[in-house]
Amino acid sequence: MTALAQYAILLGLTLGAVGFVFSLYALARAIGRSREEPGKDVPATAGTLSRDPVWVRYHAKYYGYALLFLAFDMEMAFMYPWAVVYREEGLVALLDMGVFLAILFLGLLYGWSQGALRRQE
Amino acid sequence: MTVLVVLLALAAGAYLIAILESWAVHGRLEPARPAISALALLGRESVLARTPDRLFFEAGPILLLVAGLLAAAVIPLAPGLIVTDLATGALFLNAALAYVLVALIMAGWGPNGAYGMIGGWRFLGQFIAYAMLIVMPITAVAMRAESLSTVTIVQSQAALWNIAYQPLGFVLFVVAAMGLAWLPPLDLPTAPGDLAGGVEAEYTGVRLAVLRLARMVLILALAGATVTFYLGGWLGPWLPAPVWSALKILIVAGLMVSAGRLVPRVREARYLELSWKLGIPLALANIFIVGVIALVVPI
Amino acid sequence: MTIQMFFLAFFGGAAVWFGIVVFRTHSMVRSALALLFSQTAVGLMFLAMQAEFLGVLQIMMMATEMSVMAIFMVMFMMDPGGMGAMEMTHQKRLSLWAGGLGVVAALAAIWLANWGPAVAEVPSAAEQTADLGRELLGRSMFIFQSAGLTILTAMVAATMVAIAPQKERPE
Amino acid sequence: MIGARSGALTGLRRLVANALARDLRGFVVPGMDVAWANGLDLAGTGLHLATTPRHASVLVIIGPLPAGLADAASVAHAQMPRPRAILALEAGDLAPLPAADATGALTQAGLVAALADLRRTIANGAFGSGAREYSAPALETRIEYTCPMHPEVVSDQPGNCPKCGMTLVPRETAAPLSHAGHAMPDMSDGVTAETPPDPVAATHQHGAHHPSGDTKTMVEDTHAGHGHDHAKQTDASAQYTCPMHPEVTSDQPGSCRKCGMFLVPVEDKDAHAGHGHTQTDHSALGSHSDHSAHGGHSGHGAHGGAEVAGIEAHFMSMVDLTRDMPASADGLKMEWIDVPFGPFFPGLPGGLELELTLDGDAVAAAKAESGVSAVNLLREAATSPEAFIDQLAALSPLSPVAYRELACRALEQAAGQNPASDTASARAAAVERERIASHLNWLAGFGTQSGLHWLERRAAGLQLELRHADARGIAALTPRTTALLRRLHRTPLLHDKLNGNGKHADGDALSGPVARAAGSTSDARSDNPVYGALGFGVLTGTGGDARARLTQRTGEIAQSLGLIARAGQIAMPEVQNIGSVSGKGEAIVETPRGAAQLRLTLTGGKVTQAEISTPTAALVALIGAMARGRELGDAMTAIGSLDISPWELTA
Repeated sequence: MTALAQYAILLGLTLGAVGFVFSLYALARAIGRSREEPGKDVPATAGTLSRDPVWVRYHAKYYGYALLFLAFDMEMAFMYPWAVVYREEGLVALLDMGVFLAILFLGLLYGWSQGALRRQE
Repeated sequence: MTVLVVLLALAAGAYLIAILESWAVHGRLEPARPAISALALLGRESVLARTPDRLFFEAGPILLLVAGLLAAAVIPLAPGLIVTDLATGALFLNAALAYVLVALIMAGWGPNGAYGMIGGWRFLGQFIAYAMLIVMPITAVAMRAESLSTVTIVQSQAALWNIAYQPLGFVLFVVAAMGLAWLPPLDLPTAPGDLAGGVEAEYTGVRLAVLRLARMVLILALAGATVTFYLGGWLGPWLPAPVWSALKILIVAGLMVSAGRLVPRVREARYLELSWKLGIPLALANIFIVGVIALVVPI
Repeated sequence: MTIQMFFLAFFGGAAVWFGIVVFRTHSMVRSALALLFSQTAVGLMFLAMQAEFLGVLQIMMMATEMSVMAIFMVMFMMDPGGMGAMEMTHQKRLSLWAGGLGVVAALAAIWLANWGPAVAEVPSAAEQTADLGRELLGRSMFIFQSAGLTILTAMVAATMVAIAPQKERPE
Repeated sequence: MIGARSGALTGLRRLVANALARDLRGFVVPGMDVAWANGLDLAGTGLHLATTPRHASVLVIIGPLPAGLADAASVAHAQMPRPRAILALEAGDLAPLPAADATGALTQAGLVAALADLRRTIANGAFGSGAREYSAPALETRIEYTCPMHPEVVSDQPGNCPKCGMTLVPRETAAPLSHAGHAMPDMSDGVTAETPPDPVAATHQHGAHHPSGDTKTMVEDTHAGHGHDHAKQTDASAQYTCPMHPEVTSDQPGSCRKCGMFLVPVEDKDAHAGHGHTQTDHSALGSHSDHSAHGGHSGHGAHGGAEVAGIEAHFMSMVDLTRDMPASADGLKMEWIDVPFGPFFPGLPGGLELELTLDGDAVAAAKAESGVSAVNLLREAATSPEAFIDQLAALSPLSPVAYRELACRALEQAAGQNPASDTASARAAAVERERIASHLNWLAGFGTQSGLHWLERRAAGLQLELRHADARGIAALTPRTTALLRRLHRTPLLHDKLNGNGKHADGDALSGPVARAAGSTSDARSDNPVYGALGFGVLTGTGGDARARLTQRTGEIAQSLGLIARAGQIAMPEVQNIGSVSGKGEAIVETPRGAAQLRLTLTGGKVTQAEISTPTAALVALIGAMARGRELGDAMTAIGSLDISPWELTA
């Protein structure tokens, strides 16, 4: 099976899943429509009516990790092709990636020492 | 034809995992329970929040189901029994699983509810913890198999399963997989204790049914991935190939669903800290060890 | 071949349309995820052009990094939910000019550069990945390691900018 | 069925109705702890428990619905998707809620019978014509328009904000509180003229306010004095300045000469911080309009202001925008949102209305109220001793025996009787049995909160068997109890999760396991001769954090088991005939949550005056300091570890 045929199958799988979900929604709508009632559409907060919208500037405390993650994610892009040809290339590949990983591990250690790897209280 | 067989196997597996999970939660083995609750969910109203981001609210469950299905599409159940044997299968699995995060951010942000929003952004923090620990073990597996194709990876374990070859990678991958499917003790986005349902809170009726189905498919795909990478896929003596992979996948899924309930919910800051300060150095060490073994030992 | 062209055009159109949505929407999270899906459409274009490794890598990397961008946008941009429907664009003239010049430069590069003969037989996906690996370890080992150093400087710079040094932290 | 869905009960709908009948998801009001305390094993009956009204199909009401929770129950009922039903166990009249679909006695048998006929009702009535729209006073809404950047700009019709020109966003708020009894004592509904008189911007009035509950005691530790006491101190010499250009000041309102912005009054900074008011100025859209501080609120260059190099006039730089907002610990100025973790939150005691001001997922401020606090102790002027004892026991459904013992001792002291030593030790054993049951109830709640289902199931099951067992039964249950406690302490990562969580300074008003876990040796049982005979020694821990409290409570369970074994037999406390005697009585009993003290006067055999002090007020006062600055999960664990009984928080 050619690669394009496989992509077609995957695209078909995706569209099939979306179609399945919409048919499920249609079945549920056939069973009954939901009735508008006061207070029903307010997001549930354990018995208290909190009407105010909550789309505010969320204070995430993990931005120290997030910045280092972005750099490590880039590193992963190089790891896969290297991993595939690793056994064929032998020691050169090991040393090469050793240097690459060591450089990046330095970045991690630096972040660690500067306190990036903690919940920024 | 094989696509149909795999999809049926997927549906049956998702049902069995639903039984395992309700057994783990309620302590009673009720085979009919998932069917009844699915039918009941179909019968309940599907309420829409007041000022939602309607696109996100609808797209969340659907994207989660598509991510789970595409991840399961590259899992080989037998030598010929796979939806698509991509040459970069392992990478494609990883790409599909990345959209679980996008789906949960949408599901959390969509309904404009406090618990959901906090759950969504908390899962992003959890993603940053487990993301590296999924990618690096897969790299070590690909190093040994010299290919990213999942079928080749399974065939490369003919002599020795990867769980024996690289046990450290196995442990890291399983813990990261439990984090990815937010199974307890890493159920931070829907923490019943401090977010009362979190991301799932605003979904009712048929949308909740789709969300729960998507999660079952996701758990099945992750169990399949663990079996493919570390437990030798369909390889095994005596029994035919599909029986082996089905057995292994169900055992791994059962363990993933129930083993975590013995430990209290892990705090997000603690999980991030453990992953980055302990997990990533171990994963790099795992890559280095596998690198050395792969050069020295011919199998 | 024509199916490939169709899908290439379709995904290209999707990428451009999502790109436009990035600027037209008021909600920050929608804008971030529109950019994410625009990049995914570009990844799908790679797949349509039978560059499997690049396509799948693009789809994976962009999903995670745009989500991380989404949280930073929500943290630092005002009214991230877009409830107030404010006009967030600024320096319109400047950016329109920059966009126009960019398109012209891209088109010029496409048509004027000499890409060499179109390869008759596209290597299979597995070979592409292996060739990329050999390339990294062979001719462009230098680029590979300098990329490592660039990533290191990115890490150090990001940490220095974002994390308050120990003594200034209000305990 | 009132909560039915419209539509005829045809083939598919009949199948779905049967599935709905067999898949009941209960949302328990006021809380699981009350259900366990009343001896109900909900999970055992096949009823799944939902953590949010959205995932529930049955509203299970345990015991009489307190007035403070009526609004909250109507909100929870309104937020349940149809088909929904109400199961009431001796709940009396459910004023704002529709009539119950199934009722039963407050016993396990009553529950099972009620569930059986509820399943039949749903199977037949899930789809039908009986459906009627449900509304309640707490749900009515009024549309008002506000500017996301200036919540104090509120108007009744759409338009755009005078300050920054943004289109006003519609927002629903509670309808003006028509019903009587407004909770805020110093409700100054006087119109405060903070914002300059402007036709569009209606003046700042006390708009959205907590719609729920009006007989609540407001225990605020961080929002001292609420937002509107600013109004009282607008002194004559108020200075006006422009938010964007602080150097521009003038004595009377007007517009800034540099950017044309309206000038806002400036209170001097120290007066602002003086009255300990943590400035919760969450400016943008997330704030309740009732207490957003507005001093020196930074607006921005409004229409056609000075042209900053290259940036159009109305560009809002975030630096100016967040100039006066409270910065979090890491210096970032983010918006805070008030999120209620309301009366029916899984893992927290039922009826405790917790409201956290969240900065991301960290708690910036915490405020706790009780929706179920006893209104007044002595209903009619003179009550007979027996009626008084029952009244006091009903005060706290979580520990009725302890309060019954308290009333009996006070009455006996007033009447000058003292019981025989063996009945005294039997009554002490009854209090100890309830202490074990109460601590197991808390452990089950802790299991729900931290995701340990096995702990929740086994602790709740053990508690149900143990609550009414006699001395021999308890001796038989002792091995299972100690096995559960041992396994709890061997749970991996548990101590790592609890360590250093919820630390508090040792307050003097504190008593009970929370104080003893912090090292105090105060225990009302230590100077009681009956306990001395049973060989009682005060158990104290060290650390004063959530882990020390867990260890303290499990230690007290083991200790109480030993006391009961030595006491031999258990008898419920009651009082022989008092006769028409007069006198003053005072007693103190160590309830599972701390020392409760009762003073009463007896005139002619009737109780005419009684005054009680419970340990819960001191515990609730700890919440603010303990939760501030902590991550949401930690704050919940810390608040849960206090084991607060909102019932005992008397007005």
